[in-house]
Order: sequence, then C-alpha cells, then structure tokens
Amino acid sequence: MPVDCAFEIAIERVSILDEHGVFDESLAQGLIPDDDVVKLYRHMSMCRHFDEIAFKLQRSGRMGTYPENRGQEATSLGAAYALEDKDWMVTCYRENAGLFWRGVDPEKILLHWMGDERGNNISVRATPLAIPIGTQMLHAVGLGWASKYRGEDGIACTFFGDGATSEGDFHEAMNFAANLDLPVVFVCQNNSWAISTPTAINCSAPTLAQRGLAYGMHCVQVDGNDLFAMVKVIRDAATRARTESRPTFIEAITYRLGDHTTADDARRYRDQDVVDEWSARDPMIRLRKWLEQRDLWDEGREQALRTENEIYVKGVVERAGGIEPPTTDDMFAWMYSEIPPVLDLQRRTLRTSSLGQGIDGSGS
Amino acid sequence: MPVDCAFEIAIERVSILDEHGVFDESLAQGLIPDDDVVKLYRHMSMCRHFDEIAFKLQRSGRMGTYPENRGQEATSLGAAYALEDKDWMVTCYRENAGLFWRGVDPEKILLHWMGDERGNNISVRATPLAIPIGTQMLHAVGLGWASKYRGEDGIACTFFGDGATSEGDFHEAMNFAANLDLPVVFVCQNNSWAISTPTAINCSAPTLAQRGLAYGMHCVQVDGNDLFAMVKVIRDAATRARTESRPTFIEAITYRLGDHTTADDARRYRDQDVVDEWSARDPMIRLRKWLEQRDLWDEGREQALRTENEIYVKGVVERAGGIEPPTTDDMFAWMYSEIPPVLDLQRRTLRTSSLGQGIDGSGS
Amino acid sequence: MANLTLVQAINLALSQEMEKDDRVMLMGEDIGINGGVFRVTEGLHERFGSRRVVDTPLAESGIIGTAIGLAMGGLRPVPEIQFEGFLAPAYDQICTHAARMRSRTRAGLTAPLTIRVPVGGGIHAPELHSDSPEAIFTHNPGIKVVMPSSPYDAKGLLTSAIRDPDPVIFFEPKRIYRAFREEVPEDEYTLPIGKARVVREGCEMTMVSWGATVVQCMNAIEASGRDIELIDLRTINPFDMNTVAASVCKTGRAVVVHEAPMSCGIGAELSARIMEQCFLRLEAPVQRVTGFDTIMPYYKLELDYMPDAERIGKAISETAAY
Amino acid sequence: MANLTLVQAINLALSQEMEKDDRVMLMGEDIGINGGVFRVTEGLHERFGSRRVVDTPLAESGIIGTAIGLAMGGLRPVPEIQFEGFLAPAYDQICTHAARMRSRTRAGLTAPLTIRVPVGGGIHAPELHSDSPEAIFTHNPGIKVVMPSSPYDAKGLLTSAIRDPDPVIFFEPKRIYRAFREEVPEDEYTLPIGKARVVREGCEMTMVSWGATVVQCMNAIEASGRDIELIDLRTINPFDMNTVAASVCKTGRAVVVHEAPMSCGIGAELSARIMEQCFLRLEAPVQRVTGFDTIMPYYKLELDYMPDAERIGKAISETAAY
Ligand SMILES: Cc1ncc(C[n+]2csc(CCOP(=O)(O)OP(=O)(O)O)c2C)c(N)n1
Ligand SMILES: Cc1ncc(C[n+]2csc(CCOP(=O)(O)OP(=O)(O)O)c2C)c(N)n1
Ligand SMILES: [Mg+2]
Ligand SMILES: [Mg+2]
Repeated sequence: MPVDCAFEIAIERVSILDEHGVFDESLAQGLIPDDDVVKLYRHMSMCRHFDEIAFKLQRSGRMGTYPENRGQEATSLGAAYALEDKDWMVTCYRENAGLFWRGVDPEKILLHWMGDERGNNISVRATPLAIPIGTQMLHAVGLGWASKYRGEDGIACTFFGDGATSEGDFHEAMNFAANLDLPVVFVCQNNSWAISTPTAINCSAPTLAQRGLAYGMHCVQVDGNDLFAMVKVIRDAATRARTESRPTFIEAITYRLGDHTTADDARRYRDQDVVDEWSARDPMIRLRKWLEQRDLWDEGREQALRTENEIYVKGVVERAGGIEPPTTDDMFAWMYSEIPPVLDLQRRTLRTSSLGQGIDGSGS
Repeated sequence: MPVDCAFEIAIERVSILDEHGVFDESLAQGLIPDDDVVKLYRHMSMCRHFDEIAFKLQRSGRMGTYPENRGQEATSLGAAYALEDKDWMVTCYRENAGLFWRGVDPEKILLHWMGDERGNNISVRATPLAIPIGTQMLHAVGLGWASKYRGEDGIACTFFGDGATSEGDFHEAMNFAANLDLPVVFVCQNNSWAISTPTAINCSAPTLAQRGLAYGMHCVQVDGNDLFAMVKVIRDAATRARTESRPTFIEAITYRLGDHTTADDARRYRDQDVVDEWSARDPMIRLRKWLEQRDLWDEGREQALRTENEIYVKGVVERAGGIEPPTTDDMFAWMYSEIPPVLDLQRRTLRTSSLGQGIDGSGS
Repeated sequence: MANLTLVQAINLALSQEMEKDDRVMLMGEDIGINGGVFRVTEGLHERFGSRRVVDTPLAESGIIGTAIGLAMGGLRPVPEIQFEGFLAPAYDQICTHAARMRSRTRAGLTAPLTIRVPVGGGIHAPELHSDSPEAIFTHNPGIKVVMPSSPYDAKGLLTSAIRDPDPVIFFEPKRIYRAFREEVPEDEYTLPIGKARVVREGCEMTMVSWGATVVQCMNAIEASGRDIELIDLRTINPFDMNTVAASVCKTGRAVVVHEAPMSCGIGAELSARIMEQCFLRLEAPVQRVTGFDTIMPYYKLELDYMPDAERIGKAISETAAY
Repeated sequence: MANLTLVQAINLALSQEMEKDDRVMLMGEDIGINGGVFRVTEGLHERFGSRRVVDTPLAESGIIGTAIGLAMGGLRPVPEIQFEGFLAPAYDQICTHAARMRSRTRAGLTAPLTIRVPVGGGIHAPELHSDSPEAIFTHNPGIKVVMPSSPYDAKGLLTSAIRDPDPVIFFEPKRIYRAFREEVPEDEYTLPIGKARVVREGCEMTMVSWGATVVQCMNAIEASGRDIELIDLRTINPFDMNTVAASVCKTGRAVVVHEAPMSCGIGAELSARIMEQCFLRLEAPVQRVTGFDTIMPYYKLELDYMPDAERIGKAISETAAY
C-alpha cells in the first residue's frame, strides 16, 4: 500500500479530584494517606500566605521583583510529595510549594528575590531558581544521568512553564533524556500565560503534552490543580524513571492567578472573567472541601492554621530581612575555587586599574 | 471519566515508485509528465557525475573537504521540481541536485568547497550551503514570513539532516512556523547517519516524522529515494503553505551511500552489508528501469548522456579552477556596507597595529 | 520639539520609521498588546496591528534567526530581546549568521536587522538582567553596536540603525530609560553611526564612555572641577578612534569608563589603541574604570560593582597626578 | 617518555585520568566508536565502554547543559565540542550557567567540567572551523581558559583542567595536532593553570603568545636574530600578568601575537595592562600582531589572515626601531 500508516498514538488526560468535587476513588486508592492530605493542605496554606507576604514585601520596597505562585501550588507540591530525598528537583521560579516541602528554607527564597546570592545556597537536592527561561531542564538531565552513571536510582524532576517549551534547550533536554535513556521527569506547568503571551503563541498544538511525542517519550496531560492527580502521574513517571530509566513528559494544566511578577500588570492583556473562572478551580478550594467532607478539617482548624502561618512567615521575613548585608568581598570570593592574583588585586583595592600599583599589587 | 484521551493522531507514509519497481499509478496521476521524468533522470545523472568529480578533486588536493551527495539526489531534486522560482530553497550541503535544478551554477558549489566565498554569491532564491548544522531552518521561516508579510504567495522549503533535528534551532524554527502560521516546508533527509552517529542517538522515536506532532504540524513520512513520492509530498505541502499558510514536516527516508565527507572514513563505524542493501535502493536505478519499461530510455541514450555529463562537468571544473584567486582586499571589502576607517587602515596596511602610523593612517 | 524620556524617544523613532517604510516591522516577546516589559513599544500594536508588531514565541534564537530570514527576504525587522542576558541564547544566530551573511555571500544576501536590547545594571533586577555585553559583539566582527546615552541621541541613532544596510545591535541603557527628559525634535532625523560625540570639551584629560555611565562621568567631572574632555562613543563598533585619538593627543591623558568587566572590554581596546596612536603624547597610562572581572552580582551589591562618580573621581585625580 | 603528537598527548591524559578517577567521563559528537573527527579520543570507547565515552545527540547546548548537570551531580565530565565555531550554540549554557553556578550558589553547587575544543585556522577547513574565540570566554568571567602549544604542555594542562574544581575550556590548536612530536612523560603530571611559561629568555623585547602561533613566534624570533623573550601564556584566563609584566619591565618593549581579531582580543587586554603596569619602562607602544577585524575568511585566504613569521618579523623590527 503506497500510503500507509507510519505512526499512531494517543495521549491520556488524568484527573482525580476535579473542580466540582468529583473524586475518583479507584485511581486514588492508596495514593495519599488521609493524614498526609491534611499535612499537604496545611503546607499549601502556608505557601499561599508566604506568597501574599512576599508580594507585600515587594510593594513596600523591601524586596525586588517577585513572581506570585498563587493558584499553582498543587503542581509542584504533588510532585515534591511523590519524590524522594535522593531525587533532584530542578525548578523555575513558581515552585515554592514543592521546594518548601522538600526542605528548602523559605527564607532562602526571599533572599533570592532580595538580590542576595545566599538565597541560592541550599542544602537539599534542589537547584537555584532559574532566571533564564528554559535552560534548567538540561541540568536535570545531567543530574539524572549522574545518578544513573553511579548505578543509583535517584531521578531528576524538572519544572518549567508553557513559554519555556519554545526554547531550544527544552528540545535538547527532552531529546537527550529520551535518546540516552535517562531518569528524568519533565513537568510543564501550563498556566495559560508567559508574561503577556498566551499559550497559543508558544504552542498552537491541541495539547502541550504532545511535545513529548517528538521524542517517542511517554506523555500525559494532568489537571495541575488536582493534588491527587499530580501525585499519581509523578509517581508513575518516577517509577518509569527509576526502574526503566525512561523519561516522561507531563503537561500540568494550571493557571497563574496573579500577575506574571510584581513588575507586571496583567490587566493590560487579559480579561478578569477568565481569571474569575480559574479562581473557582483553585487547588486549595477543592482540597479543603474534600477534607471537610471527610471530617478531616473544619473552620476552627482553618483559623488556627491562619495564625500559625502568620507567625511562621513573620519569622521567615525577619530572618531574611535581618541577615547582615553581603560585603564587596563576596563579589570576588566565589568566582573561582581559588582567587587568581589579578582578581585579588581588584578585590583588595576595589579598583580595576592598577595605575600607581606595583606588579605586586602595592601602591594606591 | 478521570482518565480520558487528550490527543490522538496517525502519520502517513507515502511511496509511489518503490525499490522493487512497484508503481502506484493512481497517486502518480498527473504528477510528472513523461518528458520531465526524462529530464529529471538526466539531471540526476549529471549530479551523480559531478559528485564523483568533486570527490576526485578533493582526493587530488585541488579542493578541500567535500560531502558526497550520492544516493540522496531524489530528495532535493523532487522538491526543487515541485517548487516555483519565487520560492526559497534553504538547504544544508547535500542538496546539489535540487540546487542545480533551480539554476545554481555547479561551479559555485565547487568554489564554496574550494574555500572561496564567491561560491555563495548566487542569483536564484537559494541560501548558501549551511555549515553550522541546524541553523538555517530559522532563515527559511523568516523568508517564508517575509513573503507572507508582503501578501505574496512564495514559500520557503528547507532541508536538513536527521542529526540536525537534535539542535535547538530546529525546534524553534518548527515552533515559529506552526504558531505564527508561516508558509514553510521542512524536509528532513533521514540518511541514517550524522557523521558516525546513527539516527537512533539523535532520535529514538519510532519515526522522525513525529517530530512535527509537537507543534500540531502536518507530518508525513516519505521514501526519499522515490522521486515521484517526493514530488507529491512537496507539492501537497507547498499547496498547504501557499493557500493556508501552514507548514508541513516531511521525513524523507534516504541513505548516505558515501562517507560523511572526504574527511571521514565510514568503514570505522558501519557495516558494508547495510550499505550494499541501500545501494540497491538507489533512486537512479529504479528511475532508469521505470523509463526503460516505458521506452523513454535505453542504453544508447545512457551512453550519450555519460559523454555529455563528462563534457559539462569538465567545463564546470575548469571554470571553478580557473577563476583568479581572491585578493586580501576581499577579506575587508564585504564586511560592512561601507568600510569603517579603523578597518580601512587594516585593509590598506595589512597590519593590525597602527604603530608608526599617524591617526590619518599615514606611516609605515 | 518635545520633552521626552529615552523610552519615549525610542518609541517615537520606531513609529516614525514604521510610518515611513512598510518594510519595518517589530517582533519580540511581549512587545505587542503589552507594549514590552519596559513599555518601549507601547501603543504600536494598537496603531500598526499584528502584522507589523508581532508577539513571538519565547525563543531568542528563534527571534533573531527568523529576523535574519525576514531581512534576507527584503524586510527591515526590528527584533527586541527582552534583556541583554537573553542575547546569549541568540549568540549563535547573531555571530554565526547575522554578522557573516554579507561577507559569506559577497553581499548576495544581507541581514539588515536592528536588534533592540535593554542593557546594563542599576535597576535592582534579577540576575542576567544587568549585564553589559557590548565587547562580545565588538570582538565578533560584522555587526554594528550602538548605545545612546540620551533621548536625543537615541532617536537619531535608532533611526540610522533601522535604515542601516548592516545588522545593528541597539543597546538601550535601561537605567536611564526614564531617568531624565530632553528636548527631542518631533521630525525625523538621523545621527551618523560610527561617530562619537564630544559631550564637553577640555584640555587637561580625555574621558571616554557611553550609555548610562556617561551621566556618572559628567557628575565626576563636575565634582573634580577639572577641564576634562568627555567623549560619548555612541557607536561601539565601529568606534570612532579618530575622535578619541585626536583628543588624547591633545590632552595627553585618558580615562575610559564602562560597566562591563575589565578584561577584554572596550576599555582594553581603547587603551591599547590610544597607546598605539598617541604613545609619545601620553603623560600617564590610560586608566580604566570598569566593572570588575566578576559576574555582575545580585542586586544587593550591584552599585558596588558599577563605576560611580566616586570611583571615576579617584581615577581622575590619579591620572592627573601621574 | 614517549615521542608524542599533541593528539596523542591529549589522548594519553584522558585515558590516565579516566583510569584513575571513575568520575571522569567523556561525551560529545562522534567521540565514541569513531574516536572523534580528529581521532583525539581514539580507542577510549573500546577501552572504557559506552558508559564512560558517550556519543551524544548533535546539540552543543545540550552537551554543555547536561555536562553542567553531570558536574553538579558529582562527576567530572569532559565534553568535546567538535569545532570552536560550535561553541556558539553552547554560549548560553557556558556563560549563563557553567561560569555562574559557583558564584550564584556561593559554592553550594559547582560545575567542574572541562570542555575540550579544537581551535584556530590553518587546516583548510570550511567556515566556522577556524576561529579563535578565547577572548569571548575571558571577557565573560567565571570560566578558565587554557590553550597549550605543545604535546608536553597539553598533557600536563589537560590533567590539571580535569582535576580543577572550576569549569575550564581547553582549546586544542588543531593546526599543530600532528605538526610535531615531543618527548612526553608516560607517567601522569600536572602543569599549573594560571602560570605562563617563558619559552625563551631575552632582554631586548618581550613577545607574548599562546597556542599554534607560539611556533610562528619562535620562527620569527629566530629569523630576527634578536634577543627576544618569548612567553607562552598557556592559560588565557586567569592569565599570568606577573610574568608578563616582569618581563616587559625588564625589556621595555612588547609584542603580543594571536590569531583572533584584534578588537577586544586578549592582545588588547595585555597591551592595556602592560601600559598600566610598566608605563615608565616602556620604550615603545605595545605592538599587536593579530587576525584582522574581519570574519576569518574561507580557506583560500586564511593564511593571509593569520599572523605569520613575516608579519611578526615586521612587528619585531618596528618595535625595536621605535
Ligand atoms: C531566556 C529568557 N528569555 C526571556 C526571559 C524574560 N521572561 C521571564 S519569565 C518569562 C515568561 C515565562 O513564561 P513561562 O515559561 O510560561 O513561565 P511562567 O512565568 O508562566 O511560570 C519571560 C519571557 C527570561 N527570563 N529568560
Ligand atoms: C552546529 C554544528 N555542530 C557540529 C557540526 C559538525 N558536523 C558537520 S556535519 C555533522 C553531522 C550532520 O548530520 P545530519 O544533520 O544528519 O546531516 P548529514 O550530514 O547526514 O546530511 C556534524 C556533527 C557542525 N557543522 N555544526
Ligand atoms: Mg506560563
Ligand atoms: Mg544524516
């Protein structure tokens, strides 16, 4: 037959707890113990409060640009819950919930946005927030590879936005992982926007999930505001990575409820109506309802939690704000494992010209 | 339903005249007039001879590195035949057959490989041979876009190898074309190798054609050694580009019968058996049989053609070899629209230091 | 005449060139409905529509690579790269193709595109939003590099850049996007690419700078009370060595100021050329006041990194005293 | 001791480091079964297998980006980029990430990778196969840049580079890959990164170069019959200014030679620093003999572009006569 079929495929979409409260018991079977659901809800709530406070810090001039995470908490948190300590989490900048769950001190995230590199010095297996869009996925591929190289079963799970999938490095990362059989989970947070650019300009295909088909990679679409579904798809993907050393591409559909960052004004380019629709799909609303239906949560606990969050985040802000300022030495001290003589001269004199200085660095 | 289908697709594979001589009359209907098939065969034969002579020029030290085109002629030739003069052909370096058909003087191609920029000064709508792999497709996207911008219906057709699809720019080009609705045809010549790297290392998916699914692009797989099928898929894609301003991704399956370039020795990394198998699938063998079956060709014409080719290519080589050498002025003259004073000083003195020269450039 | 900020002057140049020449079109991330993250293209999408003001996918190599194709196809694309740090993913297309197309094809094909990019530090932005890579694109031959230091210059230079038959990187010092206003003619005008401007004449010393640091230099010069000649390079590549050399041969002393790291910066090139051309007139070594040979730090330290009036002042006294 | 070419010396360094340290692994295009297009990695795939010698997809940003991840994950990857022109697509990962990871994280994460790259002209290769981008990666702080000029140096420097806790670009001058042989110890040894080598002492003039042009310098010096001190920089970043300055303060004259374009090249930096540090000892301006400020031409003209003994010789006489 001169015209026959070269390739055929279908991609699944996964949802467990939807915005109307519909809950798929069978898929949820054994997924998250009730106690943990409570913990996860509490964590999300803390993150939401942190987000509000961070926003205010920027508005009051105590912090630089900050990207609100509001509305997207379930995505990275579900992933972080499903991952293990030995795994790497390689994020962009809207994954506070997941990073905090893994043990990144929220103070570090504030420090980062306060223009302080010390915010990137973290002790868990997480890379610093990625400012250059679409570049960090390659590091995840390398980190997963290093683990496989040593015969360990740690994996790398990387996060990025819909916009990031337009960058060449995204493609190269996916292609390396697929062709070299590396244990990586790629999570695209499709939040409808890349600053003011709607997803259709970055991907006009019917789904973002199908980006993975180019590499023969397992792809799946998931409701990113559904904590249960997130845990399930990440756990499946992590198993695929750990046991078969095969990558997975996950499109997590969520929504950026806030502005892109505090430097942005989303009213310039989007309708409030759609934002309102998405507000109703907030991952916390459905989770709280689910807990309340099962008597795992009530208004009293909610009140108590609010107070707890306030105290906790206040402490975080105080620690971040109270840190002694960096010194000019810090510009030089971390450039190389040992400071070279020419740079040391700049460090000691805070001058770029050695005018009037001997070659030994003496002089003015 | 919590797990449902997000996306489903199938990709077609097209063949008209296969390696066994099986010919699909219905698909071939009205595709290429018999006269033109003869012309195309003659052209292919000329290109094959050119290729042999170019190889010998390198071996005898009269030319630098040269990439043999042998075995891949049908792919670019089929495309060139299906395109119009107003269209752009944006190639890599194994598309001599298509370029010559469009009117690029073969002498220019020799000049290019002889290390002479004048080989890139061509008057038809074709871009220079692309040395940096995977970068030229973006230019095709821009060229197609410029045509659309002006309300014209010219399109751009770009060629690249299987290896090139690993580069980030390939992804960015496909994504731009798909999302901005641009009239571009992407032709991947899957010739099994990227130097010594087998296709599986550059794409481990079942087909290369599915690379296009990532962008929601129309994709098709075609026998690249089948001139008829090439003409058909390019014509369909060109129509899609011209009338709907939509791009197409074509995987043309062919094989590099020679070494990667004259600097390569393919025996280091591949088995002669497979090469022999592919030699039997040579696009010229099946085309000649097809013509002979229809009494459009015979041994006498073949002999005559051989002599013609020899005379023609000899002339090409003489012209390329006889051109006066470039002058040092040529290094400077083409850098900018007008030569800046500082560069002019370098041009006039062939010196980089102005030591002993006045600021007006006078002096030694 | 209108009293405009740098942002407004650029916006005006863009709209006038678009008005005049249908081949001119804008493309980039968030430049359309949003008007660009610095609002430089504000109102242009509304006015010229989405054929001529195009929001692109988030891919810098793609933006520059397609712009090269657009330019080879006869248009005059003006792509925006959102911050200078994101020139890096487009480095290959800029240096491998835009800069080489003319010489590679012996002018058979050319790439007259103008890449607009906010540049430099001082606005408390995140990392990679505060760098100064002008030397990189000067060491790579084939691409013109322009950086205005005022609204008036910005309008005239951008108009020239768009009309220039060669590829141009037009760096916009973001620190002074809205820092001050200046009288700018409403009619179109051009300023020559490749020509420096003597901002202030003087005979005691020559100071050379460009972009946002020109303001710091002025402050330092005024504070010093000395008779210093200040040259604003305006075009970094090809730079106007004649003006610089003539001045230094007159004054015998020179200080070069820039934000980029010192090593292999434009300061190095100017310093070397000044020595080559004015050796016997030099009364002191050329002094460089630049960023350090380190990464531009996160913003808590950025002001310690950037040359300021104090550091420039020190260089002035040292050079004078030499 | 063995009498080895540069290619063989590098191959030996690679295999000894792999033997010694399981964290060392090689990756790149065609480096495995094919042994690399210059055969530098010949035999290593056979010996160490495809876990440690990995043929990658054709994607330079991918190679460097994953190597950064491998390095952050505790390995010592040694990626090869096939030709220096193809560092350009990896420019972003090199400058944005490899060079910044240590300072960005205050050493929480580091990227100790060694990028091997053939560099420079003279082998009649196609375009983008003959460039010299060392200044680009010196102006961008955070990455060490090394370039040997002989088999002995190559082995010692590459061993140091692989063991170095910082990212290193190791440029291999392809013109002398097989141009000559030298006695090279079979046992492992290191040469310090950041230290120049005085190839030849002299007191009339100082000449500074690195890589393949060191050979041209030697020829020119011998032809000149003068007493010239020749310094091979060996490490471009951080360069050994003390050795250079000490020499020029002694000789009073200096010539710097490199293949890269002049403007903002390493020559500019050395020239500027020599002036800053030896001004009162200088009897002539520092002279630069470099590539022109043009694209490296296609190969018919490449020898006209590259500094040769004749051009260097002219510079010697001029500088001496000044
Ligand atoms: C390489 C690069 N280009 C441009 C930018 C400027 N920028 C910052 S965030 C952003 C949009 C990112 O969109 P997406 O990937 O969807 O992530 P989201 O912000 O929606 O989470 C852009 C263009 C950047 N940081 N890096
Ligand atoms: C960016 C870049 N990287 C590496 C090379 C070296 N190189 C030249 S051809 C080639 C393989 C290309 O393979 P493919 O795209 O399949 O084309 P083919 O040669 O098979 O036609 C490589 C790696 C290059 N020219 N450009
Ligand atoms: Mg987004
Ligand atoms: Mg191929």
